[in-house]
Amino acid sequence: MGERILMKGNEAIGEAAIRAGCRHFFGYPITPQNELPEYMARRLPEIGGAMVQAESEIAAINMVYGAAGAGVRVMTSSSSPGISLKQEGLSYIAGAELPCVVVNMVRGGPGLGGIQPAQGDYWQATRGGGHGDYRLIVLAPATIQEMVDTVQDAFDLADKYRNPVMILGDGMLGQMMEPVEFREQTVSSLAEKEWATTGLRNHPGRRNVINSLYLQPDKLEEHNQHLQRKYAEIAANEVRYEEVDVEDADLVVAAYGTTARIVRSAMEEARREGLRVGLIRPITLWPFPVEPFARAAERAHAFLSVEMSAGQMVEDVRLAVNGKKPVYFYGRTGGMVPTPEGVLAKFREILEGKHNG
Amino acid sequence: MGERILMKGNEAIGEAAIRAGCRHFFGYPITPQNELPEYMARRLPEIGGAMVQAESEIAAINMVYGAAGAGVRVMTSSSSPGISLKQEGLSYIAGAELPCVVVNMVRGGPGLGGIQPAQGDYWQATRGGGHGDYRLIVLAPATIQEMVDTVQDAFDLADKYRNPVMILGDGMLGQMMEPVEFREQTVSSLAEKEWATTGLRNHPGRRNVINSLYLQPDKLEEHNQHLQRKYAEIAANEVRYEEVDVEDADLVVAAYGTTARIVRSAMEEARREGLRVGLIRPITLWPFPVEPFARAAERAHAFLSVEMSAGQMVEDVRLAVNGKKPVYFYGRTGGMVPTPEGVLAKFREILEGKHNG
Amino acid sequence: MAKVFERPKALADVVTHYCPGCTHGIIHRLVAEAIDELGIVDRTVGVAPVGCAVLAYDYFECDMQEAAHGRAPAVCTGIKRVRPDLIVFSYQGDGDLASIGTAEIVHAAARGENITVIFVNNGIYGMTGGQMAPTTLVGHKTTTSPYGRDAKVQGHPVRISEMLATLEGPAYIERVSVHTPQLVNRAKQAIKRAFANQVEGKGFSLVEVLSTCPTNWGMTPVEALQRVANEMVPYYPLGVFKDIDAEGEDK
Amino acid sequence: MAKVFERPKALADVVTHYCPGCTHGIIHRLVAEAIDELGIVDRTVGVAPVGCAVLAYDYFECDMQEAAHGRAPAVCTGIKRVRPDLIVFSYQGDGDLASIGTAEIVHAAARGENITVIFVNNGIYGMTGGQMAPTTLVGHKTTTSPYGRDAKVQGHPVRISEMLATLEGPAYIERVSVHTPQLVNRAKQAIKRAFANQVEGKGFSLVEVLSTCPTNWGMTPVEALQRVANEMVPYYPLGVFKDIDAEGEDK
Amino acid sequence: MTFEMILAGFGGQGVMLMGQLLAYAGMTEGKHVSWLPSYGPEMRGGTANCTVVVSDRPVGSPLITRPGIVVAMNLPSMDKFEDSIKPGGLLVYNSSLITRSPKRTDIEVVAVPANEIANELGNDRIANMVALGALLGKKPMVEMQSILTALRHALPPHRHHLLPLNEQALDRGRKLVG
Amino acid sequence: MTFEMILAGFGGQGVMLMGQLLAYAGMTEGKHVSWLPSYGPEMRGGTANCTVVVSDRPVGSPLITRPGIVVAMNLPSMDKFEDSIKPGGLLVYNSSLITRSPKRTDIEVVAVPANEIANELGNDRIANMVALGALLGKKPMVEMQSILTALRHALPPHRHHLLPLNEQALDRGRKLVG
Amino acid sequence: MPKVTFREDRCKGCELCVSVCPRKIIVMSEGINNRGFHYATVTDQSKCIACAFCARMCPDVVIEVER
Amino acid sequence: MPKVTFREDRCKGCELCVSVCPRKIIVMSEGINNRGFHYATVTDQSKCIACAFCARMCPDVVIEVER
Ligand SMILES: Cc1ncc(C[n+]2csc(CCOP(=O)(O)OP(=O)(O)O)c2C)c(N)n1
Ligand SMILES: Cc1ncc(C[n+]2csc(CCOP(=O)(O)OP(=O)(O)O)c2C)c(N)n1
Ligand code: SF4
Ligand code: SF4
Ligand code: SF4
Ligand code: SF4
Ligand code: SF4
Ligand code: SF4
Ligand SMILES: [Mg+2]
Ligand SMILES: [Mg+2]
Repeated sequence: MGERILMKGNEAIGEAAIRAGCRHFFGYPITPQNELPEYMARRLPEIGGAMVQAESEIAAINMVYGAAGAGVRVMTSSSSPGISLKQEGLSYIAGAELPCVVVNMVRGGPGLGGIQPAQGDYWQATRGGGHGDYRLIVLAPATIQEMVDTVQDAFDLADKYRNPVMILGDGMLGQMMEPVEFREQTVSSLAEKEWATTGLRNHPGRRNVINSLYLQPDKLEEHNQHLQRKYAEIAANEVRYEEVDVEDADLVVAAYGTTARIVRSAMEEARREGLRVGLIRPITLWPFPVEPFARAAERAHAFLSVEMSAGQMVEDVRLAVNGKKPVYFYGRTGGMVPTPEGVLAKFREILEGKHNG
Repeated sequence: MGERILMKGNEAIGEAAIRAGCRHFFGYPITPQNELPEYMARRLPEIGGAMVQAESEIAAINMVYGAAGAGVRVMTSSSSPGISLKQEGLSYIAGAELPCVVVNMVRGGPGLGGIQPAQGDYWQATRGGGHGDYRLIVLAPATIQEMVDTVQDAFDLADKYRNPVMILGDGMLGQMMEPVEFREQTVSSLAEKEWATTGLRNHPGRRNVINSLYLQPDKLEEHNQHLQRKYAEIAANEVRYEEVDVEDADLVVAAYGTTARIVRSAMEEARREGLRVGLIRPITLWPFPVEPFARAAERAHAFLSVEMSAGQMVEDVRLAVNGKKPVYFYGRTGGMVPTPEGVLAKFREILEGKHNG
Repeated sequence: MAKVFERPKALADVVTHYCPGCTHGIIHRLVAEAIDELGIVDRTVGVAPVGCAVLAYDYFECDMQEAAHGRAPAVCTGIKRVRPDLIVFSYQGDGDLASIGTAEIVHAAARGENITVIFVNNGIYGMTGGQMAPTTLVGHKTTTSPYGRDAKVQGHPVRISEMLATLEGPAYIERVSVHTPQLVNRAKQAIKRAFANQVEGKGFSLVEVLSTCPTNWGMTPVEALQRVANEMVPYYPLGVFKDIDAEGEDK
Repeated sequence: MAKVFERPKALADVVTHYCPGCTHGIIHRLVAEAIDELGIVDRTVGVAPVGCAVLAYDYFECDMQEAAHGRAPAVCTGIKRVRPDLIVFSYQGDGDLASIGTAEIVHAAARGENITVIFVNNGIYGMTGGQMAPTTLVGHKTTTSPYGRDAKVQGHPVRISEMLATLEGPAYIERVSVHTPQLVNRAKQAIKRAFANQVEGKGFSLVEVLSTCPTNWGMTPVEALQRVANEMVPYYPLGVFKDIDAEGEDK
Repeated sequence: MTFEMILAGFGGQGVMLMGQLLAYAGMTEGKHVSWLPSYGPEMRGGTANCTVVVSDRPVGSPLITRPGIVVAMNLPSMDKFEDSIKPGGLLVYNSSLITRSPKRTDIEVVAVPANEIANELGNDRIANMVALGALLGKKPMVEMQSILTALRHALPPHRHHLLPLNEQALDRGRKLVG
Repeated sequence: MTFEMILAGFGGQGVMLMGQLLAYAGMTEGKHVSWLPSYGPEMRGGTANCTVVVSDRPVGSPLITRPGIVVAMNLPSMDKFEDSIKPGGLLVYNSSLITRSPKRTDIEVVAVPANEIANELGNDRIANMVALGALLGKKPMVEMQSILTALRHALPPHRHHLLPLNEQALDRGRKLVG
Repeated sequence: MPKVTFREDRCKGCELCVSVCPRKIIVMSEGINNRGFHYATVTDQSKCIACAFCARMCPDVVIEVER
Repeated sequence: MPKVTFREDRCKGCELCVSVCPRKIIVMSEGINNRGFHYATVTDQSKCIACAFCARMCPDVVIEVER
């Protein structure tokens, strides 16, 4: 068991990535994630790696493409506007099936917006803000400890499925400090990436090509079918979520990341007031934990999605609940963070509405 | 009544834009939409306007930002990878509430993909591939005549709501020729854009600023609330769709754009076989025509979304049907276009499944 | 009594958010003076960058647009092409113009867009807290070059004025500094010229202004001026790099 | 009998998709010859652009990556930084490198990435059907400059070699052409040198090759070669624009 | 009546124009028409084809996978599209360049020595008009006069002196099957 | 027990460090802790604050809008946060810089002349330690020893000679309320 | 007679004016202004030559110069 | 004796080789190859000087030269 260290979220990601075997980071400054590239700039040269400050987010994601194609564990990070710029690159990376980890410390939008925490990039992350049918695996930790564990998971998932993985945080998770423990890593010596462009001398007799172009539409369709099969496999095997007090809940809340913590604070108070509120906290936003919601829809009376956005995840909750029970929404935007009090008031409104109705 | 002209879809858009008062076009080459900028390059100089070939799609969308901010009707177009690059810019344009029209002639993805027709950018268009909570109005015409009419509508909607409007076509719509008629335009002399940066001498005493930055989160939230109210208004007033044979249909199909035409061919055959199939064709993809689906869910037995993608619009159909009836999916990807035969087979499978079940 | 020096009218009478001693403030004032002297405030549109000058739209008394990071030259192009009667300028930092916005500035220059660009080179990303810029001097410690910029790893700083001067497009490119009152005067002339060129339809004009970032350089404002003189000017020589009028004379 | 000329081994023995007489084919062959002669095929990774050379990944007998439009220098950087033992090159057209990819090429050069760039300048967007490129000559009619490129409206063509040569980063920049057998030989030497530099760790090397697009220029292949000689070379002079070895000698 | 057809040949044989003439002619007669090209990246050579629908009802799918009519101007085109023709449909093929006979027995087949006739008329490049004439002879979906109007519209004025030649070619084609 | 507090003052008064020391000390005692800074663009001056939770249960929301404790090192901070304190909560304020008295009557209030005491000790910059001492005197949520450990961890070695001074300041603060 | 006027509430105390005054007559105040900065003032107005160096260097347009 | 060999099925008929042969011994065939192009051939092998100009200019590596 490792020692507990008090660390900023952004720096904790960096340290966790290094421990997961990542030696290369390509980034571009943007608030509120700067501590991550800065941490990498300090640490990576010490251990024979490199942090390259790219000329832009676009260059950064394409450097990641090259590096991932060459077979190493590689990371980039940014915040909302910078992530928008990476959409073409992400579509390419998904199309060429390259493993990498991308961090988005979401801030208020749209446009230049602001720099306070938000979750307005949910759709972009889960539906693919880029073009074509592709998926990112999206992980949304709620504490810094979980973020650290998530980083290891992210690299493993990326390699296992040859797919980009996004860690969706928010400004608060990046900036806050909490104790973390870096658990003993069982980094099974990374599986050989036989497909990587490491030069013919490393794989004689087989030319490796990293590519997403298929001029023949039937070939491109085949490739898409292959991708869809892979996504189905991920959806079947890699759903992660946490359930709290769902068994007896009248109202089941959906919330992820820091918002889920605020909901938990509100839930404690609610339970004290006798309101039976439970929480399903998706940890993978894609694949979305459909099944626990479907299950809960059998007995709970209502659902509520709490978000730092204007109503995005609520659609996934609706799709999962599939009309069985009403699904409500409560959200704050623009860097305003829901308060436990505000969330609690919404609980009361829904549950009292129910009692009256 | 104008004369009927045989025109390529891409060129028809250009002509329609000019007739709608657009004198400025900023673009970057990409197949399969090149005929549009090329048309503009020929025509605009003749009428005192300009087509500027930008250095990239990113520059193009930011030129559009500047031009729209200066108060003129302005257009850009691209195809999938190029549209991905415009995501940051679109988020800015939506955030700063600038009117403009963006054309996406979708091709097969992800990544470099291919250049044949596809609809894999539905989510990107309707959910916002950029960051933050914003919406594009998304129009999906099915014929070249409708595309021409749509262009006028698009500029009017953009100006009315100060919001970017996307015309979502596909390679086929762009490349094919059909007869079109340019209807007499009632271009009510464009309403003055009082907010535009036209120089103080045009609006003495009031400094105009085009901006999407709000460093105070409460101000940014207010701005978001304003945007959400606007989006609600658009959703209430601007839904456009077409219904075909829905009244007596056992199976209601959802399809847009060229796919809807293929579905109609299949429907004719189906009706001949005695299969009662109807079609709801969304013309606005956002706002999505929720209500006709909800209405149809009362009596139809099943729904089917037919797409040139791996299953994107089907989620909107599910949300609209809200669990009342099963919703099926049939899609082709990568530039493969559904055939009437393939679609018909799917009709049979569902309806026979129903008869058996 | 005659005013020898007073606040220009085109500069809003508000407190800026800039750090004490940051020369962004001087450069703002010079832009405003140029606008005043040319009498163009009522037909000028400025474009603010993403960088410490992001709030420039609050500081100039003309119409303004706020551009995405690095895209100000494209935004200016959009405005100028549709309303050629307007005087359009961008005000951009070195992260904005010389890094993410490289393609946009090169091509606005190459197209010879009739706009004015004020390029504030402080060799660092000020707004985001002191990361390395493409213009950061070799050896300089920043938060992303914590061991000092190493030319072998991070390359050499980019000289934008020299680079753009190789293009046929630009009408006028000059590098100035504001670390002494005399140089402030010279900078003022250059900025005014860059606007006057646009009024006269001469085409693309860019003035690169060496500037300080006392906060992220970790220096007092006065020390920062000295650093400009001692370290920046030797690598970034002041002077005119392109001038179509002068070329005309030569020929 | 001795072979005076034979197909290089690093060039895949397949029919290319290039139009008849397109000099992309010659340039491919020269790259393959350089790789053969340096004996590096088993540790070389090429990066293909988006442009007519998009299928280059089918034509070179080494590992390849296909980059997004304009981003090949960034992709090369990613590969080279994580596997410095590999020899990494990009092969890019003028739309790819000089337009959308301007920022990427400028900064790969500025950082002095130890990579090799083959820049094929045919003054047009070939792949997409003949639109104007930043390198299109003034007066040239293309589908997006249907009245001929007008310098006042579309600006002057960009000279990439000259522009990049102003940076400290690059080790070697030369412009060559392939419109005569003699020049093909010279081009071959330049390309080989650009690879050899990388093997020796000298840093960023770029060879700009003037090339034809008979299809979109609307000419026979032979006429197209003549156009290179008569119209392109005068605007794009051949020669070495940067050479750190020569500089070393000077000093 | 609805005519759904695919016209195919080498790039340069003028199959795209053939299709556009049919669509334009149909339009001038008040019919519903669509023309859909195959498009690819700029690689030269190879085959090109277009899909044309001429109908008295609005055109549903502009993409046809089971055409009623195929015109094949070269062998690869016939190889590619012969099988797709609906039973009872029509195949017009350029017997000047296609030496093998069609395999299908459930369709109508017309062999047109298009290049030979064109050469006879003194211009190899009007083989497409010969084939078009033959097609219209078999399936008079539009008036010959409308095709001529379409041609006049399609050719730039300085090429209008070629109109009589084209008319001759159309005529020879039609007579072949008439 | 759960302590939820906001520490606020001018940038430069060391409120961020105060918060980190509390969090670190809590952590070394095996408690659950979180520290959340307010962050803004790089504009100098103005106020800074951080939110700290020290608890024997996992920390729910790291963002606290109704704190049990507020430490206000300057007037703008007291203006901003006084009203948010939970009834029955605690306000520690720097009476050296804040001349007005708190308005709230339903909370406990501790006035600490932090700068004066710091000046007495010969270093204006340890006013934060005086205030921290006072806070811990009122609410001994962590051991003083843990704070000292935290300080030793936070200060770079070449500043360790300042540790005794800091300890004195903490002590003076605690005594003030003890 | 030359006159320099400092708008003291706008001063950020950067001392750039101090550093360039040829007559060395600008000093920083003991007290702070309402924005928390020690502000610049002139000690001996009569020595001022109205060169406006101070005003030209002031990033916050604190200084007005008359003669 | 010099020998040039044309891989005729690979020729795209661009005539670049024809244009550079100093001995003017390369001509285009009447017939077409299986890709539809008139291909290049040598009329009088014996005049060849193995300069390889043709091979160097051929974009499709059709030509091999021996001596
Ligand atoms: C797309 C995008 N990337 C990154 C950022 C973050 N960002 C804000 S300002 C800035 C750079 C500021 O540096 P510079 O342009 O040199 O201006 P200065 O602050 O030094 O005046 C960056 C990277 C952003 N807002 N948007
Ligand atoms: C992001 C993006 N924008 C545009 C395109 C379309 N596109 C394909 S190739 C090309 C340019 C080709 O020109 P050039 O680089 O000069 O190469 P050439 O074909 O002339 O060799 C363009 C714009 C694309 N695929 N992706
Ligand atoms: S951070 Fe630097 S550039 Fe920005 S205002 Fe402060 S001193 Fe000026
Ligand atoms: S289009 Fe032009 S550049 Fe492309 S292969 Fe053909 S001739 Fe070459
Ligand atoms: S005007 Fe000149 S002399 Fe007078 S105070 Fe200012 S700098 Fe000093
Ligand atoms: S230069 Fe201006 S802001 Fe700075 S100290 Fe002098 S008066 Fe104050
Ligand atoms: S080797 Fe020289 S002489 Fe011989 S055929 Fe080729 S070009 Fe002619
Ligand atoms: S150069 Fe090559 S491809 Fe061209 S004609 Fe000669 S042999 Fe054929
Ligand atoms: Mg800067
Ligand atoms: Mg080109």
